Amino acid sequence: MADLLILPVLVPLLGGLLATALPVRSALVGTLAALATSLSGLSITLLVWLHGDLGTVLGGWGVPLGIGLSADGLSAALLAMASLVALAISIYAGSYFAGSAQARHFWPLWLLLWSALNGVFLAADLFNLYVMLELLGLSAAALGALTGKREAIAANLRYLLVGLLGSLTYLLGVALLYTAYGTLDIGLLGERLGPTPIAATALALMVSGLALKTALFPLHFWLPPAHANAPAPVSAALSALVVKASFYLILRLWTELFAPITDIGAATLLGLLGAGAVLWGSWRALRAQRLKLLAAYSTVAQIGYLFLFFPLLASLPPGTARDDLFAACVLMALTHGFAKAGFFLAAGLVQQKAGHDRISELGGVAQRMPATTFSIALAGSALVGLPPSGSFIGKWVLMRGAFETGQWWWLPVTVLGTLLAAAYVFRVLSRAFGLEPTPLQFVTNARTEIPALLLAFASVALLGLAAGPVWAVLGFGAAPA
Amino acid sequence: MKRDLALLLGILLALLAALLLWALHATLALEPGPRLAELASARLEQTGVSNPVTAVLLNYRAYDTLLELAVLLAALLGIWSLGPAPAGYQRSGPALAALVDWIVPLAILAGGYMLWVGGHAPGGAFQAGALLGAAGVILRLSGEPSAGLPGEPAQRWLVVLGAGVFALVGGGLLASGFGFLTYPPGQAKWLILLIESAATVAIGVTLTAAYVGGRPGSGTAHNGTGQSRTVQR
Amino acid sequence: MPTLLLLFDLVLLATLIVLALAAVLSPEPRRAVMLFIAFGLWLALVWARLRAPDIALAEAAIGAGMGGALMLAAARRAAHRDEAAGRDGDKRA
Amino acid sequence: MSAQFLYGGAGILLFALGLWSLLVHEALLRKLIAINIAGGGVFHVFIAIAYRGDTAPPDPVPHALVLTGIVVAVSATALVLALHRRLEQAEEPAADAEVLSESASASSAAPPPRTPAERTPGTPHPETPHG
Amino acid sequence: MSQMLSWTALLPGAIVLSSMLPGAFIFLVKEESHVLRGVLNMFGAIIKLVLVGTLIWGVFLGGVFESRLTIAPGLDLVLHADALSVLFVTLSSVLWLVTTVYAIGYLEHSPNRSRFFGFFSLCVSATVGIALAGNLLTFVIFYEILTLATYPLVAHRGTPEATRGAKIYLAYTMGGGVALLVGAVWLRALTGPVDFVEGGVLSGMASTLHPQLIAIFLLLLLGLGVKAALVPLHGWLPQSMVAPAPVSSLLHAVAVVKAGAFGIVRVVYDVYGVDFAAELGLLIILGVWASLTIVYGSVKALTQDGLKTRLAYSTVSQVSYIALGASILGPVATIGGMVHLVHQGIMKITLFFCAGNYAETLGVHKVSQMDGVGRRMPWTTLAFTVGALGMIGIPPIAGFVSKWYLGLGAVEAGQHWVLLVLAASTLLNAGYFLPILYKAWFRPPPDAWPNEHRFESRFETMGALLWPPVITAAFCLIAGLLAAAPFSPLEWATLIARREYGL
Repeated sequence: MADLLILPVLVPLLGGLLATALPVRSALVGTLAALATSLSGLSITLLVWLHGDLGTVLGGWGVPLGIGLSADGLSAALLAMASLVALAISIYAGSYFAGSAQARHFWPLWLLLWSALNGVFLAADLFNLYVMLELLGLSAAALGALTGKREAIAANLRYLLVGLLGSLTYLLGVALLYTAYGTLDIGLLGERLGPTPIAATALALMVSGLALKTALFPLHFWLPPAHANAPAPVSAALSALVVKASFYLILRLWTELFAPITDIGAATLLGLLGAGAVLWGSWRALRAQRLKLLAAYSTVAQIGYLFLFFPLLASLPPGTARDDLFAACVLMALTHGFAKAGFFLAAGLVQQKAGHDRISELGGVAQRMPATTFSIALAGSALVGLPPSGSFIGKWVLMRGAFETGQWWWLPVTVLGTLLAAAYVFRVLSRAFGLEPTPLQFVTNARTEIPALLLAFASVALLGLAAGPVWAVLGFGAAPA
Repeated sequence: MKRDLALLLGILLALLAALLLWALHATLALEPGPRLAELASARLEQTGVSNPVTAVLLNYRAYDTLLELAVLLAALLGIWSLGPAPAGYQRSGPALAALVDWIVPLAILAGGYMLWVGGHAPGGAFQAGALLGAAGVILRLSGEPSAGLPGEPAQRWLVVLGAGVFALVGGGLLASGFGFLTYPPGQAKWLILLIESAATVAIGVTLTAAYVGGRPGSGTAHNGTGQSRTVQR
Repeated sequence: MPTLLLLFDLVLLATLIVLALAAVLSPEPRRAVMLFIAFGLWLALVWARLRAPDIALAEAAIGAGMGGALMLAAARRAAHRDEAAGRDGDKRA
Repeated sequence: MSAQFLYGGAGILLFALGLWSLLVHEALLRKLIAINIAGGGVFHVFIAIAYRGDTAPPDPVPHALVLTGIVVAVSATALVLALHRRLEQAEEPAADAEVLSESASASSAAPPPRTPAERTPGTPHPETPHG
Repeated sequence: MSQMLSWTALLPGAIVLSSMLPGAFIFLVKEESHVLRGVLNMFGAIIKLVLVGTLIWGVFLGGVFESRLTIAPGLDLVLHADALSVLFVTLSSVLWLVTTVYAIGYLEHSPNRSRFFGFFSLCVSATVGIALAGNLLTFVIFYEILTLATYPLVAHRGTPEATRGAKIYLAYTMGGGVALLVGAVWLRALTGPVDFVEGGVLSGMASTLHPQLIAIFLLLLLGLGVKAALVPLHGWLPQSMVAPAPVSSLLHAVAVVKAGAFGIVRVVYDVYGVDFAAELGLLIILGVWASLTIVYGSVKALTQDGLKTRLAYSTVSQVSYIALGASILGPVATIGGMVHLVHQGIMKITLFFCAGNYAETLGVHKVSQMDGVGRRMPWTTLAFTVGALGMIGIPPIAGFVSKWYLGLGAVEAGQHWVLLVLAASTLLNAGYFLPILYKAWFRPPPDAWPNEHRFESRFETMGALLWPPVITAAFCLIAGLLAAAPFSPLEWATLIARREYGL
């Protein structure tokens, strides 16, 4: 049964190859492959939920030689989010690119990106992760430059260079680990790794490389132009999924592989960078003139929130309190995934209809598309962290953790971040209450508005009121904290 | 200002390098042992090839190689999505044309040999593919705008061939119960050869198409700005 | 480590570092790419010395070869534009 | 095994040199060369630690990794160069129109519009790429 | 929800959903299908009333009604119906039915009605959720949803003033919401899950934690004070009078403002416990702050020419009676505070309905334009008079009952200064209501009204606009006259007080 682990990577890869070979029918092939991929991803999540962690080694050569695949609670949760979000993006893209020449270029690259994404979540081998990250970075940059506009190409050129630098730094860390411990498998390394100077150096290199790729605060400069100038479905995928892959790796390496050497000092450094990201990202989002630039800076801020969990996790002994914090961190990552994808898809519709996305002149268009504006409202409330969204539960547990561990200084950061986020979300929403004529009906174009609405709704109602499954999948059970 | 910023960076990176060197030295001093060398060569004969690197590439860590072909394809798709190919080069003079008529077939032949020898001696799919790519580059430089590449449909199928065969073989093995990319004992050699030859052709076409640098569009390509560029000197 | 072999290794590596420095420091695009190709080939030589023939071949063919060819085309375009800019009296490098 | 350290050390120096050049130089081509040199450095570290003296056969696993790395590096280089060429083309009309206005200098494509605030002060980070 | 889903576990959830689901469907209703929208609205309102009726009967008999949804381990969404929550649920359900009828009439030809009624229903669901919340987390969740649902209503008209008013409203309530959140999380970190229990949860806490508990109380009070319009935090209330009349009447007289007051009552009685709060000296802080607001609100109301703004400042002062009632230690004052929660609601909604009628029928927005309104619209002005006199506290209208019990409770608790506050505010109430009544009844009407609409109905204005204020005015009279009857607000408040104090 563990052999099925390869499917979420193999199916989109084959789909991508077929879409390349048959450009005329790339949309059809793409949509079918998207359906199959999300089904395979969700089935893996289901298997992990029912039977616990899955692991296999490809090629039948055993761990040190062969490449291992593993799916535990964390990867299963992110795999499920990625499957659902990517499926919604695919349906949206079907109509967004309908009839445009870009469609034949979009689908193959999109399926390769999806295959790499699933590969990152399932990989258990450090070098395999390097190749996955490269495939992810390359296809994301190529997709970002699809519009062909000057700003998009310049932004994606810089994104590609930054991605290469990040991957090389990560690879040097892997080289040092292989030098010292002679294996690339995460499981084996975890057993052999001890608090030696080489391990600390490798940790520093790998985490800084990945931090560059996940746009953690001082290294975030490349993200806003790249995500704001990409086509709507691509920027949704970039912000909701691609950035999450690097964060997922940092979380896994930090809490599992490098557990023996990650101490409170290093974790607090990450926390401080996260706090900087929250404040700087929210401030820039408030001042952004374009809707998609606002969403991109909001991503920088939301990634900051995720890093606030590191110092709290480092200061708590393993137990239900620490499990709750870990699950809350995963919940916030999932909610941001759904909400940001919904927000970008809706923003793309507004841009497509208005011809621009300058916030100050969006009033009329927003009012004529009630479903889209409603998605922006729902997704916005999830980004701010207002109840009943999943990020509200995440922030509740984050603040509780801050109180319980006595690290109260994370509270003003969270509070200020929430207020700034409320300011920039409602700056957009207040445009939707102008003196425009009443819209005739709620949904104007079902095939694009429904995915955005469902994504936003999932981040608010689904994760807000039923976050139990996240704890269950992570195997923390229902022990009342 | 530029000058001392560069200097500051230099000092910082020198410190980083020193730190890394010290860490490397500390590790190597502990004699960390043969790592995977012994294990790889010990089970070499079960892999169906005698060249250890090819064994690792196509048997132990075949998954990496499959993804690497996908990376190559992603790069080419990115190049194709950016626009039509720039104008070709000036028709070469008689001397170069004659040289090209000799070198290109030779390169293709050498590529084939490189592919075959890869099983038991240094060589393999990537080096062979690179030689085919070199042949394409030479054709392109000698004034052949299509660099020896077929029309768009054929190019698309060829480019997809490498990763396609690899994934289909893997999927087939998975479906027939062996597990993804777990070669049955007897057929490892032939399956690897099949995958390698498909990969060689795919890599050759991909590298050449990358060098051409644009969508295999209709007729002589002119650059994005619409007017046909004068042929580059 | 016999001193002769050590000396050989040192010369090999020194040339490698010098080639890299030259490639990095030369402002003129075409010259930089040429030096980079030389660096790639020399790196292949070093790896042959380290008994990694397959990889030396691959580096020479793909790294220095294909990579170098791609960069050469870009360098030539950059050089053309520099000359065009040079003609118009704008001396920016 | 001083040979492993000697060559590994050279690899690390190359990586540092590449990183320095990437952060300092503006021109895209020089950045690309810098990244390839840094990549070469990392691969060189792998090959150095795979070397086990003249007698024992070297460790094939890092060799395979480096081969994969080289192919990945060249495909990334190809994509970067294609993006750069497309960026130059996008600037081309500006250059043609230059006869009218002296503002756009043809020699170096104007860096994409970047508000000064976007440059995070103090921290070194790769410059904007232009020809 | 593993145990058998008995109907007692479903009822609270059903009450919240009975307005949320129709609301969700109303969003999707096309703009021009009025009938469908009207049916959905009325269907939701009536279903809710029926459910609330059964709830009243059940709670009266001592039944336990609790819906518990486990969001995540340790985080439960709990809807628990106790005596206090039933009081507020009944108030909001009854008044929601009346206001829906009024709103359908009021918004006859205005745009964006699907959007309006959708958010209107969400609002009431949030209010009912606040009323039924069983623990602090659920309370905070519904408290924030109320903010989100009311913002579009305040900004409904789309005029620049509406947007500005909504922005101010949002700034206040978002700040308050965050303060409440931090306080709730801090309390949760100290004491574990905070369920509302009659008589309070925190009485047993170690004395070392007392400074933290006081800080938490101030934070919670800050958060709740925004919606309860305590003095420095009341700025949003007059600004959001730009909203349409149904919004001002239901939300800013009943739902939003009462949510804040209700929250204060919950925190004092069911989290800290009255005795423990008195021990910590929190009641003094609350009492002084409430008194300040009462006086300040009345004084500001004197000088307001806009009718709705004057009523807004009157609300600011009246709501603090409830806080005042909670801050006096003793069952009688508690009864006074609780019963005022209902009485103020029905009186203030009558006044806002009448204000809406004047604006809609005669175009009268200012007090100075109200000369001779009584002659032109006798029934509406009669209802206005009943509401105004009730506010002043003239028997036999409901307002008198609550002021009487408040005064009695203050005397019993020995806090005589409260009598002074009550007397002063009564005088001030008279000061800003009697001139209106005098102008309305005894001054000759102007020759032409600013913006008169002739409705084809037999009465002075459209039926849907006239009957709601008359009905609520009748409620005021009944609540006053038949205060001692079973199931009257006073009796129910006595039941609450008895259960809170464990008599």
